Amino acid sequence: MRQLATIVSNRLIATATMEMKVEIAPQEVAPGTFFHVKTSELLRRPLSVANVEANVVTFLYKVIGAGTADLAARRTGDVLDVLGPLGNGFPLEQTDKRVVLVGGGIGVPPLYYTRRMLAARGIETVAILGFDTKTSIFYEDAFRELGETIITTVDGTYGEMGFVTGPLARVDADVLFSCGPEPMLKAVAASHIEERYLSIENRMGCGIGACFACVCEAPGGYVKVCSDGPVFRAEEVTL
Amino acid sequence: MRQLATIVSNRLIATATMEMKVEIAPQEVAPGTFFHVKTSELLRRPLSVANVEANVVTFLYKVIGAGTADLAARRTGDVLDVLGPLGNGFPLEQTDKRVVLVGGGIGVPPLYYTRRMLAARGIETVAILGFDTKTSIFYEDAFRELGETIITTVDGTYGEMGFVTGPLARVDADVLFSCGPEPMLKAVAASHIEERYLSIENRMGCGIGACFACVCEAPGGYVKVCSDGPVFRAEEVTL
Amino acid sequence: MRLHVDLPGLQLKNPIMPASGCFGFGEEFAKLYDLSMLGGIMIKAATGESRFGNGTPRVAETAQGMLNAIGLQNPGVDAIIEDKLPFLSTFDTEIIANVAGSTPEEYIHVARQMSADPTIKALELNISCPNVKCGGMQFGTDPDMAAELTRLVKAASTKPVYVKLSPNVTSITAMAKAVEAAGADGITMINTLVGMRIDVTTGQPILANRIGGLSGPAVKPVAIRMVYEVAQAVDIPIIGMGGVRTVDDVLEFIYAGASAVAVGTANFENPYVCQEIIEALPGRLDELGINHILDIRGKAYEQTVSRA
Amino acid sequence: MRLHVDLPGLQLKNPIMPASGCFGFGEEFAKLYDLSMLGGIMIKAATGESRFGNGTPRVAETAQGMLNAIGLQNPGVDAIIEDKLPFLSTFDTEIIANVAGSTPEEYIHVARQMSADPTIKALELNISCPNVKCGGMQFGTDPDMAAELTRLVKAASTKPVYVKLSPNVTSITAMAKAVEAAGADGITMINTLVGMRIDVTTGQPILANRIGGLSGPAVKPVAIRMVYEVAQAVDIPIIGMGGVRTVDDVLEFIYAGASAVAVGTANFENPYVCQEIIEALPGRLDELGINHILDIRGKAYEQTVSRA
Ligand SMILES: Cc1cc2nc3c(=O)[nH]c(=O)nc-3n(C[C@H](O)[C@H](O)[C@H](O)COP(=O)(O)OP(=O)(O)OC[C@H]3O[C@@H](n4cnc5c(N)ncnc54)[C@H](O)[C@@H]3O)c2cc1C
Ligand SMILES: Cc1cc2nc3c(=O)[nH]c(=O)nc-3n(C[C@H](O)[C@H](O)[C@H](O)COP(=O)(O)OP(=O)(O)OC[C@H]3O[C@@H](n4cnc5c(N)ncnc54)[C@H](O)[C@@H]3O)c2cc1C
Ligand SMILES: Cc1cc2nc3c(=O)[nH]c(=O)nc-3n(C[C@H](O)[C@H](O)[C@H](O)COP(=O)(O)O)c2cc1C
Ligand SMILES: Cc1cc2nc3c(=O)[nH]c(=O)nc-3n(C[C@H](O)[C@H](O)[C@H](O)COP(=O)(O)O)c2cc1C
Ligand code: FES
Ligand code: FES
Repeated sequence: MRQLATIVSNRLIATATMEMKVEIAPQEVAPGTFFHVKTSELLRRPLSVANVEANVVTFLYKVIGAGTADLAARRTGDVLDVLGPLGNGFPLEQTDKRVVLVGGGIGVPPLYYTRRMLAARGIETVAILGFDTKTSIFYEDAFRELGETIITTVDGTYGEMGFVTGPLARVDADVLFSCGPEPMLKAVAASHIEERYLSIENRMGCGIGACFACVCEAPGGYVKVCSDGPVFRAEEVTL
Repeated sequence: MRQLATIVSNRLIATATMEMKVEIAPQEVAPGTFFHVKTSELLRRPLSVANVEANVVTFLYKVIGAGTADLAARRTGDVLDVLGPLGNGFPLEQTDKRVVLVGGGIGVPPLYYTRRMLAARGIETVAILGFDTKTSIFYEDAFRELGETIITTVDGTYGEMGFVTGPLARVDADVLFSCGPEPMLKAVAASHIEERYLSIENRMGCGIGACFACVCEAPGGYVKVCSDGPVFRAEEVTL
Repeated sequence: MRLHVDLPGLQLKNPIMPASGCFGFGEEFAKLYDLSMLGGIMIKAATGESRFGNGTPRVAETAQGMLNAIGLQNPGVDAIIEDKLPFLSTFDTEIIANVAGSTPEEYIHVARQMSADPTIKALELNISCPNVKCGGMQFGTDPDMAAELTRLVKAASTKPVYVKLSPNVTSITAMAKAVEAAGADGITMINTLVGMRIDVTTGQPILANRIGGLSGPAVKPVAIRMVYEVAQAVDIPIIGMGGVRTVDDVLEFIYAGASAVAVGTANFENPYVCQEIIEALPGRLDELGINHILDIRGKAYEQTVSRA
Repeated sequence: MRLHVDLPGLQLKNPIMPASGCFGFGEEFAKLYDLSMLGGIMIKAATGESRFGNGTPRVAETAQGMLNAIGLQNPGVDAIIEDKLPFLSTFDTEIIANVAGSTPEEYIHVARQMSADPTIKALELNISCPNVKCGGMQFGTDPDMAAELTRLVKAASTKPVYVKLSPNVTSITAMAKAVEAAGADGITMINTLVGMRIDVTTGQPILANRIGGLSGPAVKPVAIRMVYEVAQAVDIPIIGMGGVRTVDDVLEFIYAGASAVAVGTANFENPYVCQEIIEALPGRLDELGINHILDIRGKAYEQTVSRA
């Protein structure tokens, strides 16, 4: 579960946004799961799986603080201590349903791998990706290759101006997969789509379910984001 | 005084012993002075100047703990935050005297640059260098190029078996320059050479004379190793 | 046998155990390595009823440390006994129950239930949790209250009782002596230091609970000093903790006077850390010329070395 | 003017000053930058007579912290007044004298001499130095003794007196209230946490003094929490310190309730750190939309934000 992954590449792809590819041991990695990554800092940093090709996992991450700044300084050939894949991802058994993917900012990464896996199963998807501004956008072409892709920017510098909820209201789909900041998740959780799956973020300690740092209120009591999630049905969590 | 020095090379030259060359801004660097080097750890690490060629300073350092391990992992092109040169070095105005240099282990580095500077002034020197064992020896050829060089090893695997004090007893000189572990310094401080200069090590805080961490007892009271030294006349300090 | 440590109620095959609250009830770590290799396991705090704990964020990182304010989330003593202890009983290691509460009655109830279960070999009396409004800390910072609670729990328990001390006190030795006099069989120390971090973009504390408990390498020097003081003040054994992450940290605690060591926060950084320390111990003892690990216990104060 | 802070006796052009013992008497740092840019300077502790201090090693590194046991080495109050203050008086910055001693009489003597010198704008009463056998810590951990000493020094001093609190206490607010009631004009906090490190190759403490004071980023969460508590308990201003190394650390202390901030250990890591923080402050205030730095003082407790 813990392994030393060799960095294949690590490059800037948008404002303060890096793409890192690391080579791991051969194993199954489900879309929507994450790795808990050791940096210069004490606690590990959770990063979603943005893609997997052969044994190479892609992370797309925003440089926020000391941990991600340390990652951004790593070079090809450096070795990264990663724990994972962890958690439970998006359900892929949507064979005869129409799926809409809704991502906001740094919540976009897990949706790329998810869309690829859905496409591999012949499932058609629409993606709605929200960013702050034009220079924050990443992976647009990669998403377009896999189907209809609607981009929104808060400041209107690219695509539709506004939030993802605008285009989402017009979309006709049975299932929604979403990842992004909490206000966005709250909005999409209230949308008209019948089956809604949300990937939740929370500050973590262990990342494996032992410390109760990452709990999220739930109708029946609580859930642990790291081991019960990070993906939940909207009804399973109280945002 | 503080500057970002670019690493030109950083390589293993003997057991757990590294040679690092860094490029600094053009400036005077006297033999026997040191730089206070920032590593991954909180406090800086004092490292003697082992050589200067043009704007390139050489450090020779033993990997002891976290700070030097971090240095050992740096690569060419990386940038190092160094403060210096600091302290007062060996007096070079020995024009008509015979100088013996006595170094032990990781006390050898400052003596190399010192010997080069003495040689540049036409002063003949004898060097006695003590190591634990054959694989710990470094810079032997470089020293030999500059004059008579006697090597001792504690286990007799190379050169004379025993301590530097053996050959030192046979040497005829007016001035002694020494750097090495405390027991060795105590021994050479008691030697027959008339004028004895010792380079002292002590745990440091600031490195510039402000915190009183590095004091050493002295006949008159105390001295600060970082700013009054690290080089002292044997009479100036109580070892 | 050079790692074997005998303590009241506990036959530790080695002196390494995960600290309470940092290892849950072992289930997650059991997927990573065989828990039977551990000297013991200090399980998560139990209260009388189930508790949800504090709001989130519950953790905040600091320089080589972390703050936590979990707030004693746990399913309650009965659910733990029913759902968690059977699994733990399948491992060949000593299980220590961490006993918490808001009132003396709740502590007594939990202690009675826990000590009655054959899987539990000893109790750890948590009088020092800084993250709950009632109970916890108050008992842990006043020697008289700590002594009284120790007496009550000792009377209710059929198993040895270790009292877990809070470092947030003026005199740690006064606390230790008080609980020793009240009948404690051992001391575990230290719990977390009370701390806070503020998010400068909001001006508000990061933790929902505002304050939290500081743990990790940052606190180790305080823990070592306190163990060193307490070991000289009491005759009961000490299980030391606070910032342990390497085999040398373990030795530091034992030199300071501890008989065994618990590992908390380091399990988050490296979930294999206890296993790795246990595997590294014999080799490190060889290097340092130490025969039995307890040969060095308290040597930091027993043997005085002359200094320049 | 957005950085200007007015405190009893001190007109600080900005709220940044080096902490006592980490900046000597300014001579070394004056070679690196113009000391007139500093809000103030807290000079090294003065005692009645010159002191040599403890044996070496006097410092030991810890995870993001350091232990020191300098032992109040200083040339004595008269020599400081004669040899050090004239140089410091050439800078346009506020000089604060750190007053130490082993007996109340010594404290009074030092306070009287120091406060009589026009270069000194305020006294910092060091009742909390953990590294000396007599005096220091005892005064700093007992509210009654702290209050009594404060009263005596206040009576002897013609300048405002700031009392420096020790974090090694059960109740920091009790200490703060006691010295406030005794007439303290302000509080400076925190001094160091008592800690120890043991060298596993010798089994002995690294510091010759065995124990030492922990400082640096490791202690910042404890310092922030204590400032946050004390600011709500007293009406006199607080100069906060403990682990400050960045401009955001400064803001954290002010959000917690401090009116100014001192920088200690970070001067060793980066001797230009005070200068750099002062230069970075206006830009950071702009980014965060803060007009005057004291607009955010205490906002961590004054303004309560709703949480999910
Ligand atoms: C399941 C999961 C998947 C994630 N996937 C991605 C991803 O693919 N790409 C990406 O850019 N980010 C992702 N994040 C957020 C990412 O973990 C944080 O941005 C990162 O931890 C920040 O670390 P830092 O040291 O740079 O920031 P700091 O703010 O200095 O971190 C301080 C502490 O806060 C925690 N923290 C800060 N922000 C967050 C956050 N949003 N969520 C959880 N913890 C946080 C850090 O882990 C650390 O413990 C994910 C978070 C979760 C929970
Ligand atoms: C003036 C001076 C010049 C030096 N020049 C050299 C040199 O050229 N080459 C070389 O290999 N070493 C030299 N040293 C020793 C070198 O500074 C230490 O080996 C180094 O600091 C160890 O750091 P660490 O993190 O690897 O070890 P750790 O043991 O982890 O360090 C912990 C702390 O102890 C201090 N420390 C440990 N050993 C020493 C020591 N011997 N002297 C001073 N502080 C110590 C460290 O600086 C640090 O603060 C010199 C020391 C001094 C005082
Ligand atoms: C997330 C977390 C939860 C904890 N929960 C408990 C607990 O339930 N009971 C208890 O006695 N101590 C608890 N502690 C304290 C630890 O057991 C330990 O005393 C402390 O963290 C110091 O050790 P460390 O630095 O190795 O983590 C907890 C610590 C952490 C970090
Ligand atoms: C080497 C050193 C010497 C100190 N000397 C004194 C002193 O003489 N008087 C005093 O009141 N505090 C002294 N202190 C404590 C600092 O002033 C400060 O309170 C403490 O270090 C916390 O701040 P920091 O984490 O920024 O260092 C000293 C600290 C260090 C590290
Ligand atoms: S992070 Fe520890 S339980 Fe989720
Ligand atoms: S290291 Fe600070 S005075 Fe020498």
